[in-house]
Amino acid sequence: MNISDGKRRFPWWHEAVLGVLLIALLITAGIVNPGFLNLRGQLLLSRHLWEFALLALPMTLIILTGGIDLSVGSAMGMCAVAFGMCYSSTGSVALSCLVCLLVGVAGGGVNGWLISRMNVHPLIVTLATYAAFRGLGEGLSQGESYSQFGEDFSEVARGMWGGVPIPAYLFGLLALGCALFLSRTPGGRYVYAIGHNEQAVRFSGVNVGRVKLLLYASSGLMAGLTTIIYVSRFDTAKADAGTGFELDVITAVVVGGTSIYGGRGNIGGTVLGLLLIHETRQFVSRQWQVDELKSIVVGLLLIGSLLLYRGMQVRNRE
Amino acid sequence: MADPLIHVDRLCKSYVGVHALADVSLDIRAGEVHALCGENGAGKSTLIKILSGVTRSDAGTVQLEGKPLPAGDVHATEDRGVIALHQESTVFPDLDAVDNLFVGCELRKWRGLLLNRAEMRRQTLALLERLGENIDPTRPVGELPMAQRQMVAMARALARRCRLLIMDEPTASLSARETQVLLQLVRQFRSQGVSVLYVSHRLEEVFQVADRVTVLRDGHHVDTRDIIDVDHAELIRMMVGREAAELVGRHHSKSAIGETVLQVRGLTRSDSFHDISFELRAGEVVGLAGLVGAGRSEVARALFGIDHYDSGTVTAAGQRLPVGDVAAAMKHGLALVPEDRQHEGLVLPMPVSSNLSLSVLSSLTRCGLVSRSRERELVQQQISALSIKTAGMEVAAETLSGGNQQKIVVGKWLASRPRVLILDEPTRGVDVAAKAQLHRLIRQLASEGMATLMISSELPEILSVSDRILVMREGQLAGELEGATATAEQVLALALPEEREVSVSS
Amino acid sequence: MSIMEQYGMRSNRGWSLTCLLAFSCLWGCSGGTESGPSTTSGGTEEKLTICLLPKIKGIAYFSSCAEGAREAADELGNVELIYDGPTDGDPKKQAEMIEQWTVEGVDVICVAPNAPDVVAGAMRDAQDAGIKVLTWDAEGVEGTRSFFVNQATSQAIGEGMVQAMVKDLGGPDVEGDVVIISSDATSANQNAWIDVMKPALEKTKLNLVTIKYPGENASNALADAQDVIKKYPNLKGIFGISSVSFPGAAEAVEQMGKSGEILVTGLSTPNEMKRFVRNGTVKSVVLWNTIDLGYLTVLAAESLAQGKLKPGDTAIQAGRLGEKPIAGDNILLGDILVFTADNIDQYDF
Amino acid sequence: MSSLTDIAIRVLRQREVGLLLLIIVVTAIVSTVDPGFLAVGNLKDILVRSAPTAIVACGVMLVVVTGEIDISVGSLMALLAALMGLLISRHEWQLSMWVGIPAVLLCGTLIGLLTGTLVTLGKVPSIIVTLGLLTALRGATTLLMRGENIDGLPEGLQSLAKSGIGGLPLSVWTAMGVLMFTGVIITHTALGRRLFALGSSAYAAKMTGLSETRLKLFAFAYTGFLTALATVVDVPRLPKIESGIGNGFELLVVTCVVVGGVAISGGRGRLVGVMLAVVLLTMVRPVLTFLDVGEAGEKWTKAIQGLFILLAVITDTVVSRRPTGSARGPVPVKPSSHLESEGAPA
Repeated sequence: MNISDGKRRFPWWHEAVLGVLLIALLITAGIVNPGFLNLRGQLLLSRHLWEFALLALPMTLIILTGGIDLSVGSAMGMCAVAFGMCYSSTGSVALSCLVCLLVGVAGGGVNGWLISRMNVHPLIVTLATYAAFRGLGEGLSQGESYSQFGEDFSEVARGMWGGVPIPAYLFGLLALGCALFLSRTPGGRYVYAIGHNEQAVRFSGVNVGRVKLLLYASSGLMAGLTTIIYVSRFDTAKADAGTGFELDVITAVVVGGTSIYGGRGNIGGTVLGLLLIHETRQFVSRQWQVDELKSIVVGLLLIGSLLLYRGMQVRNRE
Repeated sequence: MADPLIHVDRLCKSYVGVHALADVSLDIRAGEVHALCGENGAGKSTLIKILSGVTRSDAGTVQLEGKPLPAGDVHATEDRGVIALHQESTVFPDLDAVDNLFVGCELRKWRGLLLNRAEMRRQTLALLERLGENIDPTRPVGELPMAQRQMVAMARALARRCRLLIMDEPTASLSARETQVLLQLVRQFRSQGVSVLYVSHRLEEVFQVADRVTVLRDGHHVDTRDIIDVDHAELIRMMVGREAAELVGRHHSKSAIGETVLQVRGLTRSDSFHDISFELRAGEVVGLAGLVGAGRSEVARALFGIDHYDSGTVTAAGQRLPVGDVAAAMKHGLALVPEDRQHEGLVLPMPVSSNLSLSVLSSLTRCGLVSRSRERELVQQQISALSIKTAGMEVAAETLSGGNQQKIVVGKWLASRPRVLILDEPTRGVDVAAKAQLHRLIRQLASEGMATLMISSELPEILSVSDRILVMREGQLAGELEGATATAEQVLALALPEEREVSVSS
Repeated sequence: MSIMEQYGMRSNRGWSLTCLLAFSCLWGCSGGTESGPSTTSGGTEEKLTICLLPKIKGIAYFSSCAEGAREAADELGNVELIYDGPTDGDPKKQAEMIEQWTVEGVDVICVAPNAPDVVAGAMRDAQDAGIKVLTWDAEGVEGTRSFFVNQATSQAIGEGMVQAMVKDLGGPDVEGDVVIISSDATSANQNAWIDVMKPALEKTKLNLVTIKYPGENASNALADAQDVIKKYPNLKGIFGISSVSFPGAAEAVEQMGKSGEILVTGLSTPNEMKRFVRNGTVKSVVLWNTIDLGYLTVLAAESLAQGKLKPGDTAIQAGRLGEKPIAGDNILLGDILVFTADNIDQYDF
Repeated sequence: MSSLTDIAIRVLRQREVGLLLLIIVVTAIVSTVDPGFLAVGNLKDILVRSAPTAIVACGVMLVVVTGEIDISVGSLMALLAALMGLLISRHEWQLSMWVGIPAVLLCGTLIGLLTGTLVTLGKVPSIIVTLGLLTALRGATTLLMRGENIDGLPEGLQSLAKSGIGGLPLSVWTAMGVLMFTGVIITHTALGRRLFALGSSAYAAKMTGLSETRLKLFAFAYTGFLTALATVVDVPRLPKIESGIGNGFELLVVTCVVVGGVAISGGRGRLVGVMLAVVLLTMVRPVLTFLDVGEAGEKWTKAIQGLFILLAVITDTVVSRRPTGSARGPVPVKPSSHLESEGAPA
C-alpha cells in the first residue's frame, strides 16, 4: 500500500505573515529615518531584547501545552534578591549565580508541583506565585538593593563578541536547542500533544505530570538565568527585577503565532514575534519619543495580529 | 395514509466541497418511531443538525405539517416541537436538573423578566418521576451517572410540547438494562403521539423499537422501509452497499491458549471496585461484561496504571506492577485502548503519523532525536497492517472516520508490541464494516498469542468474540462464563443487581 | 470540519487585507509633522538635540520641570528638546532610553536617575560615544556625568521634611508618633530619603512608629493613611513621601476630620497641595522651584554642548535666573522651598 | 447514617464556608491584638474599600462564568477616570455632571462591548484581547492626561463619594445595588442561567440554540459598565485623578473571583463566595496595620498576600479531593462526555 504524505497546505503562513510585517516595518522605518537600519545601532539596542527573548523560550513551551506562567517576572525579583544576598555575604559572583539559578528552579518547581501534582489550573497557580515570589523577594531583602558586582560581571550582559552582545549567543544557542527539542525529540512531541489533548497523552504512557513539572521548573531556571543577565546589565539586584516582564513575554509568544489554547506554534514564530515587537517599540520611540505610545502600539499589535491570524486561518480553510 | 408530520424535501449540504447530504427526501409520520441508519459519515448527523435547526441546509426544505420550519434557528424549531437529543449528551454538567431542563425555554413570571423557579422545579420533579428516575434536582448533572444524564436530556424534551423527538445514538453510553428502559420510554413517547427519529448503530434496538427505517449512504437516501419488511442482513446490505453476511456470527477459531501472562489478585479501590481477581493467558480473548458503572473501565484503568488502587496486586510476566505507573505497565507488555477515543485515545488535530507513534516515540529515537525514517517505517507498517483509510500519514487524525480513528488507536498500541491488550469498548461509534474488521483483528491477534481483555457493553460483541466472559456487577466479579456456550440471558443474569427487577416492562 | 465554518464566516476575503493595510498605516503614517531627532544637517543652522529624561513621565512634578525646559528651549532657539521618560518610573527603561538616544547620536542627555546604579552603565556608554551627559534632579554614580544640576540632595530633602514637621508641630520639644507613607518597598528615592529621615527623627522627640508601602496606588495610600490614624491614637504627623501618598495622606486626615490635629508633610508641587494647605491639613510643602530646575538644566546642557560651560567654571549665566554658582561640578539651583499658607499662592506650577 | 457526615463534607466543601471561617479567624486574631479593629469606623472603611472591587467583580465573575476572562479592568478604570476628570472637572471642560457621568458610563459600556466583539466575532481569545487592552488603555490614559493630575471634580459628587448618604458613601450603596441586581440576574433570570449554561458546556449551549455571541457580549459590556460605575462612585473619593489609578486592580479582581470559587473554566461559581473573597483580600492591608507588624513586617505585605492566595488555592484542592477517598494520585478524570467548545463533529 502506498501512502503519500498527504496534501499539506502551506504550513508556514504564521511565520510568513510575521516576516512580511517585520520587513514592511523595517523598510518603512528605513525610509522615514535612514539611521534606523544602522546595524551597529541595532545590535547595541538589541540588548533590550535578550532578557525577554530568553524568557520567551520556556514560555512558548508552556503555552504550547495549554498552560501559562504569569510568575516569571516575579521569580526574577526573587532570584535577583537571592543573587544580591548571596553576593553581599560571600562576595563570589559564581556562587551567587548558582544560588540565583537554584532559587529559580525551586520557584518554577513549586509552580510545576502545584500544577501537575495538585491539579490546579496554571493561571491560578502562577497568579498566586506572581504575588508570592515578588513578596518573598521584598520581604527577604527588605526592599534593599545590591550593586557593585564588579566590572567583569557587567561584561556578561554589556560585553560584545564580534560586535554582537554576549547574551545573543546564549539566546541563539538556547533557541536552537528549544527548536530542536520541539521538532525532533519525543519530549517536544509530547508538548504539542499535551496542548491538544492531555488525556490521550496520559493514556499513551507518558508521564504528563513530569513533563509539566520539568517545563515549569525550566521556566524558573530560565528566570534565574535571565536574572543573571539582568543583574549584570544594570549592576543592580533588587526585588523589583523583571517587573511586568510576564506580560511582555506572553505578548511576544502570542504575537509569534503560538495558540494560547496550546498545541500550535513554534520557536521560529516566537523569535519573529520578539523581533517584531522589539523593532516596533524602537521605531515608535524613535519616531515620536513618547513612551506611552509604545504600550498603545504593542497592545494594538497584539490584538491586531491575532485578528489577522484568525482571518488568515479562515481563509486557509476555505 | 395520514399526512406526514415532517416532510423533508431534497436537502443538500456540503462541507468544504464534500457532499454531506445530497438530495435527501424523507417523510416522518405522526406517532411513528422512524429509525435512521447508515454508516459513519453517511450524513445522519448532518440531517439531524438541519432538522433541529443547528445548521442550515444549502438547498431543500423541511416542512412541519405543511409549513416550512425556520432554518438554522434552534429556538424557533424547538418552539414548533422539534427537539433533538444529540449524540454527545447535551447536558450542562455544572447546572442542576431544573436548569438543564429549562435552559433556552425558561418559564417566566413578571412579564418575562424573572424566572418562575418554583414552577420549573415542580415540573422537573414531576417529569423525572414520570421517567421513573430518582434524581436529586439540586445536584449538578455532571455528578450524575451517565444514564441519569441521558434521562435528564430526555426529560428536557418532555418538558416542551414535543412533536418530533430526534435521538442521535441515545444508547451509546448506556448499559443493556438502561437501554431497555430508554426503549420503553421511546414507546411511551410514541403512544402519546410523539414521533421519534431514532438514530443508532445498534441494529437490535432498531428492530426492537422502530416502525420504519430509512437508510442513508454517503449522503444519499438509499431507501425507506417498514421494519417488518427488512431483516438484519438486508439492512446491513443497504447500509454497507454490499453483501455483508460475513459481518455477523461468532468467531470461534479456538487459538492455542498459552501460559498466564497477566494475573490480577484482589484488586480493590474503595470507591469503584472490590476484590477483583482473574488471569489472562496468552492467546485468549476474555470479555469483560457488565452494566455501565459496574466498574469495568475503572479496573482496566487501574491495571494499566492510569488510576491508583488501594490494595491487591497486578502481575505481568512474573513481575508485580507498581501502582499508578503507566510506563511500567507498558514496559511489561500491557496496552490499553481506552473507552473514549476522542478524549483519551487520540490527539485529534495531530497527524496520523504522530498519533500512531505517540506511545512508542522514545523507542524511535537516535541520539535523543526522533528518527523520522524509523517513525515513517513504523507508521507505514501500521497503516497497511490495519488497512487504515487515510489520505496520508500527515493528515490530521480528526479528518478520518470513526472506524479508522479507532484503528489508529489500536494500531498505536499494537506498535508497542504488547503481550496483553486491554480493549475498552473497542467498537463504540464504529460503523458495521469497521466493526467486523476490528473483530477479525482481535481474533487474529489472539491466534498470534496475544492475551486480550475486551470490555464491551454490546452483548453480541462479547458473545461472538470472547473465549471466556467475566461479568462484573457493582464493582465485583459476579461470575465467569465459557465463551462458546454462554448466552445473552446468562450474562445479563449475572450482570443485573439481584434485588432489582430484571424485567423492564413498566 | 471545524466550528469556524459553522459560524459561517464568509466575508473574510477582504479582512486579512484590511488588517494588513491597517498595520502598514499604523507604521507607515509617521507623518512629517514631527521629525525624528536625528542630527539632520539640512537647514540654516545646526540644531542641538537635548534629551531631558525624568524619573517618571506623566506626574505633575516632572511635567512642571518640562514646562521650564521648554521655556528655555524656546528662548535659546537653537535647541531641539526631547522630553521623554518611562511612564511607570522603571529605571531599567530609563537606561534603555539613554541607550537608544546614544545610538541616535543626540548632543546632550540630561538624566534624572531613578536608580543611579541601574542607569550608570548606559550613561558611561553615552559618554564614551561622545555625548555630553548631565544629571539633574538626582545625582548619578560617580564618573557617569559631567555636571549635576543640583536642586537639593537626598540629605537636604530628608532633613527638610523632618524639620518642616518639627516646626509645624510646634518646635523641637513636641512629643508624639509619626509615620512615613512611602511608595513601593523597593523605590530607590524613597528609600534614600527614609535613610536620612530615620536618624534625623531620632534627634527629635518624635517617634517613628511604622513605614507603609502602598505602592503607586492612590486607593492603597488613602487606605493606609486612614488605618494608621486609627491605629496610633498618639499620631501627630504623617510624611507622605511619594506623589501619590502625600495627597493620599492629606485626604485621609481631612476626611477623618483630623485637620490641624495630625499634620501631613511631604514633597509636592504647590498646585497639587494648595487645597490642603488652605484648609490647614498641610502646613508645609517641601520642594524647590521645579520650573526653574527644568529651565536651568536645559540652559546648562546647551552651554555644555556649545563649550561655554567647562569643568572648573564657578558660575553659569542662566538667562532669567541670572548667574547661578557652581560648586565643583554641581550647578546649584538654590535651597529647597517650603510652601506654606503664606506663600503658596505666589507659585503656580 | 452517613448522610450527616455527607452533609458535613458538602458544607465544608463549599468555598463560602471556608472563606467565612478564614475571615472570622483573622478578625478574631486581630481584634484580640487590637480591639480597635472592630470599631465601627474601621469596619466601615473596609466596606468602602471593598466597594469598587465588589462592583467590578460582579461583572468579571459573569465573564469568567462564561469561560472567558477580563484582565483589562484596571486600565479601563484609569482611562474612564481620566475621561471623567476631563469632562466634568472645573479645571477642564467643565461639562455638567449630568452629561459627563452618563458619557463615562456609556464609554465604559462601549469599550466592554468592543472587548466582547473582538472575543466573539473576532475570535481572539479573551485573555489576549484584554491583555492588549491592559497595555493599550494604560498608554492612552497617560496620553490623555498629558502629565497633569486632575482635581476639582464637582463638590456634590465628591461629598457623595466621601461622606455619602445615610452615613455610607455612594460607592457602598452602589455596590449593594449592583450586588443585588447581579444576584437577581444570576438566579432569577433566563439570562443568568444561560450564562452559566454557556460556560458549563459551549457545545450543549450551541445545540440548545443559545447565542454565545450575545451572552458573551452582555458579560463584557456589563463588566465595562460596572467598571465605569465603580470609577464614577469611587474615584471622587481620592484626592485627585492621576494616571496610575487602578494599578493592579485587574489582578485583584481576578484573584477575588478565583479565590471566591468561580471555576476558571466557566460554568460554576457563586456571588457570595466572590464577595467574601473581596472582603477577605481587602482586609489584608488594615489587618497588617492593626497587627502592628512594624517596619520590617510591612515589607512582607506582598508575600503575605501571595501566600494567602496560594493557601486558598491549595486548601481548596485538598478539601475538594477528599470525597474521592483514597485516590492518592491525580484526581481521576471522569470520562467527559461533552465535546469541548471546538470541533463539533460534522
